[in-house]
Amino acid sequence: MNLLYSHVEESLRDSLRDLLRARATAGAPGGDGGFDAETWRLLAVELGVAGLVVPEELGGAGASLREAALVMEELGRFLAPVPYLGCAVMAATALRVAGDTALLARIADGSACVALAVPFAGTPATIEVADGVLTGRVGSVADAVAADVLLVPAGGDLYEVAAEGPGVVRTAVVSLDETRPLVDLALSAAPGRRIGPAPGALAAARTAGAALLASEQLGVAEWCLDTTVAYAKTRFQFGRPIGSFQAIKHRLADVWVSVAQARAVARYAAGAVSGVDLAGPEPRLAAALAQAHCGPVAVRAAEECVQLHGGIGFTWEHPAHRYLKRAKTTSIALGTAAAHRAELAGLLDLPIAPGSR
Amino acid sequence: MNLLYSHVEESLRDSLRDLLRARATAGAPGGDGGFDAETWRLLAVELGVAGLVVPEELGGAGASLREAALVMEELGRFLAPVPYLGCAVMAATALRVAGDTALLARIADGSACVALAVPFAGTPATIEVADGVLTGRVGSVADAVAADVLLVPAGGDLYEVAAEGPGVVRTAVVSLDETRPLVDLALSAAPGRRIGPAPGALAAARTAGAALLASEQLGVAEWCLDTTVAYAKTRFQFGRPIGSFQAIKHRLADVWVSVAQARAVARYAAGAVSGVDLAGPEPRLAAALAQAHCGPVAVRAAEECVQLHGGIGFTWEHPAHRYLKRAKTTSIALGTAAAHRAELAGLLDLPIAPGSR
Amino acid sequence: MTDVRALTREFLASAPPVDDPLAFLRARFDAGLAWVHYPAGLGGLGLPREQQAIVDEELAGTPANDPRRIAIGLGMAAPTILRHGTDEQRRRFLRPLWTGEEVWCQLFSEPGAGSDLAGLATRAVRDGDGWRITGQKVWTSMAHLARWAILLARTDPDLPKHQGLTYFVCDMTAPGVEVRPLRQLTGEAEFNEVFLTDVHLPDGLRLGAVGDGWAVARTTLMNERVSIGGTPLPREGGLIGVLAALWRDRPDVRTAAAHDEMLRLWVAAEAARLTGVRARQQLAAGEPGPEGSAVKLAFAELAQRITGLELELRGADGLRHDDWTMRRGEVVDFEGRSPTYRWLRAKGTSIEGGTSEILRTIIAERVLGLPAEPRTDTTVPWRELPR
Amino acid sequence: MTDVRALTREFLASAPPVDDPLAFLRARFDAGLAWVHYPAGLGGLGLPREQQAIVDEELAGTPANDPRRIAIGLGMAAPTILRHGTDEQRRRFLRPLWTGEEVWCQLFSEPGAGSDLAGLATRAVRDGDGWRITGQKVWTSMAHLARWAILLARTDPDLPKHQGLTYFVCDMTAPGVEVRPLRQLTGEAEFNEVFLTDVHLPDGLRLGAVGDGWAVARTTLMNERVSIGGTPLPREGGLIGVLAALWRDRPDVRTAAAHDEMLRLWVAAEAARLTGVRARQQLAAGEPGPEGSAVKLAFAELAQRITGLELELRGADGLRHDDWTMRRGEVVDFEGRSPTYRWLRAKGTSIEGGTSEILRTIIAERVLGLPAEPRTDTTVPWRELPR
Repeated sequence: MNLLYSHVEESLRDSLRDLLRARATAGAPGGDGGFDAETWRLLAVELGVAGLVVPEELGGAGASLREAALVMEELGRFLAPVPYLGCAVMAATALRVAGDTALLARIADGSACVALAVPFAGTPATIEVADGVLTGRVGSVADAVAADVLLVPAGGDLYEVAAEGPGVVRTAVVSLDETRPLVDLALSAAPGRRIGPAPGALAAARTAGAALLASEQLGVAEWCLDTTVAYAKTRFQFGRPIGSFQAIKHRLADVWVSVAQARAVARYAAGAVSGVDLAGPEPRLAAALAQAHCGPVAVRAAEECVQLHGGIGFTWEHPAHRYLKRAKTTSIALGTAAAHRAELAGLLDLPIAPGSR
Repeated sequence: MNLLYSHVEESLRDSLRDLLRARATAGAPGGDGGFDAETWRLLAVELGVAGLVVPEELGGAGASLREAALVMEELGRFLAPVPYLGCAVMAATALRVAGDTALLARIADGSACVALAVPFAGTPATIEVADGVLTGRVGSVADAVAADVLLVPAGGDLYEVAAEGPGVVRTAVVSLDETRPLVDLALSAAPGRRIGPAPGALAAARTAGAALLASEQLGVAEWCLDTTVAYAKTRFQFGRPIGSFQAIKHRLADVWVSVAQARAVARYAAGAVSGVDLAGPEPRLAAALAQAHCGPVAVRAAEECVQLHGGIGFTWEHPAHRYLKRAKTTSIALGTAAAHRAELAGLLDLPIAPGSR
Repeated sequence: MTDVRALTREFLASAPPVDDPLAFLRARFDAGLAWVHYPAGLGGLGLPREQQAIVDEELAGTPANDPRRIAIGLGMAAPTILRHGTDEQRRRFLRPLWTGEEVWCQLFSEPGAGSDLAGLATRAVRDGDGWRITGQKVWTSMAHLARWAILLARTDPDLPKHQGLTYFVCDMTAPGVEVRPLRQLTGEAEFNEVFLTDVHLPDGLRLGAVGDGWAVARTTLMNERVSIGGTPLPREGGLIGVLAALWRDRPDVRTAAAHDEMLRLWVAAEAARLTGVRARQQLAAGEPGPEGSAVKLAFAELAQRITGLELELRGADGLRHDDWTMRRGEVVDFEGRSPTYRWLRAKGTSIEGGTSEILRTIIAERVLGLPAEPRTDTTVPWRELPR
Repeated sequence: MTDVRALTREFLASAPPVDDPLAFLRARFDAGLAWVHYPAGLGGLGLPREQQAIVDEELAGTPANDPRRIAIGLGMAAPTILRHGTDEQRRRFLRPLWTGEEVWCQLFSEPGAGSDLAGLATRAVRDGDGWRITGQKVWTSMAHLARWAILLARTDPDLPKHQGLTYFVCDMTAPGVEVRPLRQLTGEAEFNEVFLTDVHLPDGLRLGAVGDGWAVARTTLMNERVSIGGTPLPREGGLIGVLAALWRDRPDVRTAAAHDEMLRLWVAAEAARLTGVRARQQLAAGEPGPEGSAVKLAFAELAQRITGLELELRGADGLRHDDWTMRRGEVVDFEGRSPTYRWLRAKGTSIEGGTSEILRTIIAERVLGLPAEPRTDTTVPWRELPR
């Protein structure tokens, strides 16, 4: 599998950086509950990346999750407060597997922001469904604060529920990562339209999400490394740039090594989930590997960023803490590294079962 | 509990260092299968430390395992190839708990070197006993190469077997740590004298051994740290002592921190097993804590010693590798750190039982 | 030998009523029972430090000063004033410092002088019979409540950096002193920035000779380091206790993979705790060792790892914070607050009071005796240093 | 454009019989099919390096040189001779080097010059029309088999250390060359010490100008670094495969605590493997990156952790070695030998071919662009350096 960036991806990256740099969202939560509507509009409508994985016949770009991973990487680097993961990756994947076309077309033309109504971490909640109306609660849902449509799994099926419709209440949560706000969702007899069976769609969405979240973590880690290196070159203590001190050098070299590895792993995961079938062992293995590796890499890069900035890194004003919070929350969301290692154990036939000693 | 060294201990330390420095055993395996008979004689007979924990009425010093821990520390520092752990700590403890006096007196006067016939790592083997003769095999027995008497657990009891007696074959093993040679033991209808019940005696010996092995590991770690620091001050590269490079400094500082902790932990364990009852929760907890902490500290100190010596540390001539081998084997013998953590989990009511996630 | 217990009982018999705490504390100071190792007339009796325990035992339950309000005064300002102050300065400052009537803060760190404190840029220029101070200080706890500050400023930029410093007491009510809250990544403002703009200080507020600031500051910093290390904790005290309790109380958060990690942290925490116990025994035995630095280093690392694992165990709950409202930080309470708060606050433990990097260098050079790096910043005039 | 495939087939049609390997290899060299990117007449055809794959494909199954015997010659000596040698030197040395008729070794490191190679002390003094070499070299693989060595020696101790070096080809059969085995902690002697006592070398064995030794050595070292990194492995290739197989085959060694540690290593090994795959893709795409250093650093750490865990899993078996007899080390075989051998041998991976410390500094300075430390050793005469 090719783990490099293609020319198309490089040019997409340039466009994204131009846009995100101009929006200067890095490190600041969006105006409306942590969501930056204008950046999202520019990404979805102007740049068309919301529909990157939507087939061309539905108005999308007909690209694969591999290109979407590149978007995730840049969104991580700029910490853009937009629901790309929830809408353009996870919901779009779930819709594709569940056999929907209408909502996919609306994602592609930017007319609908769609969110999967599952907790950002942990197991899905139970929603009751009867006569086409849904009732229940889902806690800590990501990317739903600005959603127009919620995809709700209930009774084995996936339902479309209007986010602003009757019987739907979204309550903002005080999120550790303010740039990816969570909501608690309460449904009381909310009308839903059945889309298709849920289990395969949810599993595929989760695999796609885990695989591509690694690219976001890569972007976060790269920002942290680049920012720390730049600071270490210009911050003088004891008459020298602190980056000339050997202990600092060696720690940054170690971060660089782990980031170089994260890049290979994230690219591999993006490639492994870019085919049609996400239920096979290799996409699942690649996604688990990606989360087992890249989550901790981003956390460590962000921790070193805070530490090596010293006092200033501990302040609210410096953006380092926002990357720290993003890194930590993504290392828990969609499963901790330890949970993904346990998943790998199953896929690799390396069982835990203790022996006699 | 007092974690400092008493004046008596400090003076014992001075005597030990004088003796061991004069013997210059550090780093070289003994002449006879890794056993230095003369050093052992000097320790046992001249200095009388073999009988340190033997009651005064049996000719011993009537001291506690706390003082024996100090001996272990110095033997670790000098890597003296003598069977102190097996004879003066583990066998002596087993004999005390099993109610023996005769053999304890012989340990104290230096006339018998006694070894516990159990594997240095892993679970005891099964020895058949019938009509006072014993048959079976025990692999990887430590400190038995020079033993006069073997204490063999069989059928729930502990038996005295003459090491040079009929039906006893000791086969030397190629040991990773040549300064603590192992033997495979084969008994075929070897006559044995019953001493007392085995389980309590073995458990107490194991707790005492684990607790005091931590002091040996402390001595090993201290030698490695001291030797590396001294080398770093005198080895010049790039026109400077390598110890002036910050990355080296910080790593040695980290080793120093872990050694300072190991000292507190080893002293605590030595104190906790210095009472009469070794079966209570606190001695077991202290011993498990000691092995969970001090084993890895010694391994890391030895690894840093090899690494920071560069090429010379990788040679056979430099003693660093002997400390590395000792550190690694002791971190496996009497249970790995992971096994001791699992033991702690039981003692602390911190069960593994996975939850629902 | 003075019978401190008897003295204390005598004092209690004639002391002001305990319902007037300030009067009581003032009288206690005047009786020499504030800090018995201080000289007579300055709140003490010139006795060994250990005897304070007897006084405190006898006076248990009587009015006490607020430890938070007097922490910086007690731990840093007082020993410095005692050692380097004039008689007049001692008489003026020590009593209200100890009673808590006057809160103190410390104006040392600057945005450009963190680990390299001696590189600080705040200028003190002669101004008539006093000094004019201009500069910016940072990481100042209690500045918004303080009456006085200990202040380090540069009086001669043409000397090498350690030689051009002078130590002052700064009047926090003087014109030109501006205190602004400094918000941390927890959302709170525990600390302040302090802007000094042409602040006039009379020469009587200078502590020690002109140019002796670094030597005076070493007294302050040595006392800071001793005061860190905290109080002895029982087994499973502190953050590891929080984690262990979570594990015991919430079977649903347990996983096999986290089990060993949790136990590793338990072992590391207990090892660090015993190291602290041993360090205190050494101190008590009159053989102070360098293990205090080991305790601080280990605490910082443990605090970060333990709180990080806790968030992972809590899963979705670990993604939620309690409150981002900007507040004045109160006491740092690792155990009582939300899991996200303690995870965030723990990041400061390896930065404040000497970064872990500086501590490692100190251990390597002062404890292990490893040679210093070649330095380029100690012999040239401060003015010429790159920054 | 040259049709290499056709050329190779032509050569094969008229080549010496394969039952005379040396004749076959010599003919292959003379046909320019040894290394096609070398110049015509020197074993190549001046073609792009990629085309070698076509030759190798066509010649699969024909006599090949022993990769171990020619490793140092191929990876280090040949590119240096090609770039810095005279025509005569190229003609003399390259052909028998490539055919394996003459084994090469490298005389660079010294007991006092490991990481700091440029500080080496071996002296070369003018002696009639040649040079007299005296000094001690160390960590020399293949020295006991070698006909020639590449040698770095100091010709002018009064110049700063990088400037006083000259590069030679050393005749390993010359009087005064003594090779002694150097035993490692594995018990084997893979390497040698080489003592040079008044060894006379004609000036024709000098490579490059007098005083240009460091520049010439950089060619050698750059090629060494490229040649490290090894061949691509499949998933679970290498040491992690040994560990995974042990886990699968031996349920009795499994423990819950070791499970997560084993999986951590699996993840780290697969991440390192994919990094190597990506680095090779970059190289193939003509965009060589610095990831090779990352691969070596990661390999060393992984090799040590994986083999350490394996010993722990094996328990009592991990305490037993296979054989301490002093032997000449053959190939380093991490997977095929005993667990204790691989654990011990792995300790060398972070020392040989550039220590992990040196690699981190290189990454920090050359990849991340962090500023160098203040240096005191590059401008003064070598003679005056402390050592």
